[in-house]
Amino acid sequence: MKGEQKHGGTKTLALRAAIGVAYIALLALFLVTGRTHTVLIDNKADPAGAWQAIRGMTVSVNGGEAVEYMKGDRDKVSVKGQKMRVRVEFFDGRDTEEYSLKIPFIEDTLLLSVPKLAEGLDNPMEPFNLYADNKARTDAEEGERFGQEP
Amino acid sequence: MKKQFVLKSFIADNLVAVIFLAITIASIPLSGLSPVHIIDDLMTRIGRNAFLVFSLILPIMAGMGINFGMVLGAMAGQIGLIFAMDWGIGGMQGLGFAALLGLPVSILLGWIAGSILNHARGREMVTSYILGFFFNGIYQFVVLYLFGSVIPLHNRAIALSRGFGVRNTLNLEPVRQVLDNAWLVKIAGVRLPMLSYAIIVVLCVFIVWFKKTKLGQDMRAVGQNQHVSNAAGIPVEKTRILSIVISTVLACFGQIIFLQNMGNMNTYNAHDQTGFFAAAAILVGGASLTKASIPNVFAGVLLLHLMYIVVPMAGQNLFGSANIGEYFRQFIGYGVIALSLVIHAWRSRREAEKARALLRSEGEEA
Amino acid sequence: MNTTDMQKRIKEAAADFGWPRIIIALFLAVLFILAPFVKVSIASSLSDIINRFGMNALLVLAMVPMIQSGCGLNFGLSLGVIAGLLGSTMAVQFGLTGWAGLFGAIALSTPFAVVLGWLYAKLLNRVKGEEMTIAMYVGFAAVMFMSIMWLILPYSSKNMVWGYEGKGLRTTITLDGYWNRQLSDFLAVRLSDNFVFPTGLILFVAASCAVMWLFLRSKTGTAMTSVGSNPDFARASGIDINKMRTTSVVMSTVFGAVGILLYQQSFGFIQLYTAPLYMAFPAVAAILIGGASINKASIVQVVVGTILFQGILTMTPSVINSLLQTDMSEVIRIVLSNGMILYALTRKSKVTR
Amino acid sequence: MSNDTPLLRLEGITKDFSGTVVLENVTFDLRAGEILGLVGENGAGKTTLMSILFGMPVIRETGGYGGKILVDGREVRFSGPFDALDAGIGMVHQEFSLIPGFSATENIMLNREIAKGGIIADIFGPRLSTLDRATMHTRAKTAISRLGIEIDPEMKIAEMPIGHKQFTEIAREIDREKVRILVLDEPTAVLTESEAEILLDAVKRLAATGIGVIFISHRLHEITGMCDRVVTLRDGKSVRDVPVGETTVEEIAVSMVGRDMAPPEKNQDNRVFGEPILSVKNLWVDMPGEVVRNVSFDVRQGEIFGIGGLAGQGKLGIPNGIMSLYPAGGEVLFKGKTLPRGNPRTALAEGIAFVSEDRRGVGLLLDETLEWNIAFTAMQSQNRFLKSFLGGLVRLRDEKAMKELANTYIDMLEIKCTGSKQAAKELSGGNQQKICLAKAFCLEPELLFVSEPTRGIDVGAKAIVLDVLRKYNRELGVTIVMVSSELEELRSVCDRIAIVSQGAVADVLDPSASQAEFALSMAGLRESGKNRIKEN
Repeated sequence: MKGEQKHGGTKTLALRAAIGVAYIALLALFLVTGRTHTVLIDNKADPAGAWQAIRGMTVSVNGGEAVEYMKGDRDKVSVKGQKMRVRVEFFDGRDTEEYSLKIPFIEDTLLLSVPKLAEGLDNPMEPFNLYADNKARTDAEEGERFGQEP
Repeated sequence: MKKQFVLKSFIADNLVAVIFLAITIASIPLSGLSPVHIIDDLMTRIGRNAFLVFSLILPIMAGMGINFGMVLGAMAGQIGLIFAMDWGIGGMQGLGFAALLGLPVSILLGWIAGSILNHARGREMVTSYILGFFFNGIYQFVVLYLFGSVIPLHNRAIALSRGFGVRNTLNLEPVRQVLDNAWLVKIAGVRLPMLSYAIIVVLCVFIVWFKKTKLGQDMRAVGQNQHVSNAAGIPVEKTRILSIVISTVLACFGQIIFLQNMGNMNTYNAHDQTGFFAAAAILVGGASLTKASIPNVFAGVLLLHLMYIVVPMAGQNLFGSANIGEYFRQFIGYGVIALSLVIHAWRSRREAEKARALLRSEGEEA
Repeated sequence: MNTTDMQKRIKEAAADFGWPRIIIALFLAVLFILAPFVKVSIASSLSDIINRFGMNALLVLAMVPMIQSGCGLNFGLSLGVIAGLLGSTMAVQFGLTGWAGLFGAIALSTPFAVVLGWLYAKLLNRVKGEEMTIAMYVGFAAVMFMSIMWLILPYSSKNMVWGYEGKGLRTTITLDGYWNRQLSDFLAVRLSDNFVFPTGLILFVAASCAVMWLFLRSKTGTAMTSVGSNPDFARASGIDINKMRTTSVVMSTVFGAVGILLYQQSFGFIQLYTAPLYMAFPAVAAILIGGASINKASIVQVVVGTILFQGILTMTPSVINSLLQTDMSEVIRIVLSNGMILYALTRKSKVTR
Repeated sequence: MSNDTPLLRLEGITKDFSGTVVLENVTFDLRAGEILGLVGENGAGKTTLMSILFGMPVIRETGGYGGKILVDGREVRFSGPFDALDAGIGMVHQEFSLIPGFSATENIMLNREIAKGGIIADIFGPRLSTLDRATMHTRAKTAISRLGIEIDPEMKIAEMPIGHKQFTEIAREIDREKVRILVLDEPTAVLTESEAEILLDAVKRLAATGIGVIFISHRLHEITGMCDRVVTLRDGKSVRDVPVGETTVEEIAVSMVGRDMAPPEKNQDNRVFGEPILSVKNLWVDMPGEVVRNVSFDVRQGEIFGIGGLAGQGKLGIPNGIMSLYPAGGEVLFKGKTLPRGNPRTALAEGIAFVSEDRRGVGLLLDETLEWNIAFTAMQSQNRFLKSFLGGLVRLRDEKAMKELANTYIDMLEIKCTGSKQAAKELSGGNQQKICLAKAFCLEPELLFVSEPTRGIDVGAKAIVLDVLRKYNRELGVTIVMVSSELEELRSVCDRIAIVSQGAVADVLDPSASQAEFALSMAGLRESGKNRIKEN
């Protein structure tokens, strides 16, 4: 896009530099604000008995629609940005709780155990490695023919 | 002298559009689709596709014919989207990120394509077509082998199970229909993606403004006569390269808008049909290899999409097999391009002969 | 002869032979050297290359007439292929088998090829300049049109038509029982356990090359070559330029038709619908690898080009895959063939003005 | 320019192209406001002189030039056309350098468009500044009005009459701020009489405003009518520089041509010629740059008939038209029968051969061997040098016969080459010309057209080629029609010479006629009896 300019005046160089900086800044801004994570809202009891599942509750993330979770339920929510506000309304009469959590930028998918959150145990939300357990599914999908006659 | 409207010459001039219109109108009743459905489908398709077709205007203006090499821009856009999906960037930011990343790649590819085309003067179009294939090979090499091995790939969801190379189909869930739903207006059952239209209007303003600039003027001059422009001091080579660069960049943005509407990306084939489709559209719209305007693009996209919606269904109802309609659609697409190229070449030869005859008759009575 | 003269001679030969061809030949040689290390049997590779050479040689030979007459690279070869498909499907429809099948197919497709070639030539003569792009799109449009025809034309023979509907042809039609490998197995010589030399096929190819070589030396052939290198010269010597271009296009289409028949009989299937869409590009790439330019091509270049191109196509999947454990052959094929065409298109036309 | 230093001074300009001297010690001045007429035969060096003045790259590439160019008394050395433009020298060529699809304004301001700056232009460079069409329109209007004519600045060039195109181009040159010297290269060649008059008045008005004008033309009456001084170039030397008042049209014509050498000795064997073998009536030929309007002449059997005349007057069109290489009309009788036209093949079959003036473009297959080049036409039109098999179904080239043929002609015409297999492009100009001659000879024609046989070959080869032609005519009695711009050669070889001017035969002269007679008929002024060309 750079046509040759007769006058290499400082004004042009300054504007060019500004454009360059703006380009990088915009990229970073999009990266940070647009980063979406998949969070698994989990209501299972700990097999080792450290915490029990909650009999019934509704959970709304970042002011989103309140979804009902019964014992043992798990659902997926995608969250844009690194901060997350979770509002939990318990059916068993406890008053509604409001938590705010930070999502580490690097992680794609995380598991939020609401029972651990409710009981205030430490690190209720941990990275969840989607691909460790079900490798089979990804292989099947990859089997399709790829590449083609030009 | 007022240009009086001679029906015969009007038909002769846009023979292609007239034939095309006849076939399409004939198959509307046959297709059995309700008008609302047709118009709705048409509106979304225009919002999705018009941007891509615009990228052909500048190379035509600069005298390089149809730039089948716009496929390179589409590939740049796809690489931008791959990175966006790798970091899972959703919403408008995702589109912005992909576009910004695709920009430098498409500028580089456009520059390379432009300089190669300058070496193949007189046969730019077939060279740009082969360029598309050549870079398709390189694109496959980069995306199938370098991603994940040399270029760090963070998100395992889009990588192949062997660890490197990107999956066949890429789910664009985070950016799906973002532009369309941002400002959707519904009139009588017809969804109008206003934001996409707004972007297209901005592009039209850019093209109108660009034609008024010195570079735009130089491009028009080079397009008509390289020798005279060169004698006047216009940097012909650079101007032609810039027209290809801008066309490739627009193709990159156009492909991102297209894929955002589709919702998923066929990583290795999505870019194949862009060149063919855009060429067919702009030619059906009445553009020629030396003259293309904004109305040509709109008319072309409208007509071609109307055909793409209606004809397969008509084929289905008429011949009882869907793929007749499908083949017929491809046949019309290729046929339109072939016909317009032939008419253009035939007409430019006839004009050359007419000019010489004029000279002779002038020589006669002098 | 002192050394400088020798160097000049070598440099001249290299320039004439063309650097890209040397690189490709070296690449092929390296593949052959590597083969044993990666447990790829040289014999089967050679047999594969010879077979593929026989299959594609005629399609590449079809390029020569049009290049010589200055019509450029024949991206519309698919028209010839369509004529061949029409001939072969009709031969199967009439139930011709064995030699009668093969030569019946050739006889049936030649008239189609001549008519299609003639129409194609009429179009090209009216449109000097940008011939290649127009040829390409006319070819594509014709292939699509035929795809509709395959569904409509009244074919009835049972092993060709879709089972449940009874109308419209299958995408691939087997030639078993008709003239499958009719030429390839004719007088085939088994040199080693997995190296069978398809003598019949190679003889047919040699015969066609001879026919083309003779034609190029004939009166019309000479006239056609002159039209390619300097049309004004030809016109001044009383040659009808358009007639020569038409002959070259018709010949190219006929050779294309017979070429696809050869391809089918050794491949074993007739491929219909969109199969011929991209048939022209490998043939164009092969003759360019052979060293041809946009307006000069010879029989030797056809043979050398086809062997080099098919050699690379056969060796890369086996050798490279086992070397790098990935199937890079698709990428190499695309980059190589299109790279060659680009190289030829961007070189100044060799004919001095 | 009050004092006496001239606006422009060319001092001792010399130039040679790899050995052949093209310009030798050319010296003349140009004062501000003066119109200087520059005349000379084609090939006298006018175009080379103007390329030197205009700093064209071809001059630097072929070894630069000797002598000095002074503008306002200071020496200048231009490295390219843009330096010349900056020094105020504008040039208008004969063929238009205009963009057809652009309006007059856009053409006049081509690449000097006035543009408004802007934030975007600051960032991405001046080429993205938007054009200020209003000011451009007014600028164009003033430039056009300086010529004193009415052209709508917004009219597209393609829709303009030819005259207006010429004015637009001149307007472009004078619109440059610093223009002080304007060179017009045959501006009236394509104009009608009335348009030419308007142009000349406009140029006079321009000169009056102080611009120095160099006016190149073949129409001597224009030169005398409008210029202040006339400089004649002949064989690269400025032989005459005289105010118009002190000379006449005839004197100018003689100075252009006159190498006052003695007329050739009357060839003794007073040759006797048979019936007219070829008679041409009202021939017109549409060949670019060589328009033939109405030519009639007869050629007698066994004669060497010359056709001369200045370039662009149509002499080259005659053979090309008769051989129907270009669309032509009118009547051509060969041996009494009308010659059908449409395809060169018919003329070749009748026994007429043609050696084209465009040796490299039409005459030769540069990449093929000498054997091919010589035997080709005979093979194609007379089916010779072919071995036929299967009863003529297959006819293959008889390489051996072609080799013998090539060798016989190589010896006969002493063609310097490494053998009959050498490619034509590797031969020198003279030898290439001999190959073309051989190609025509082996057709054994009854009538041979030869166009510009000695153009672009060294002097030694010229004599040999002319000798071969003369011998061919004397020994085999073949009638030859020789078209050439070299008057001396025509006079030394031909029995009669027709002079063609403005597409018609001005006169048929005997070789011994005086220089002045030749010069005047060339300039199309001579009151010759038979077909007086009306002043169209």
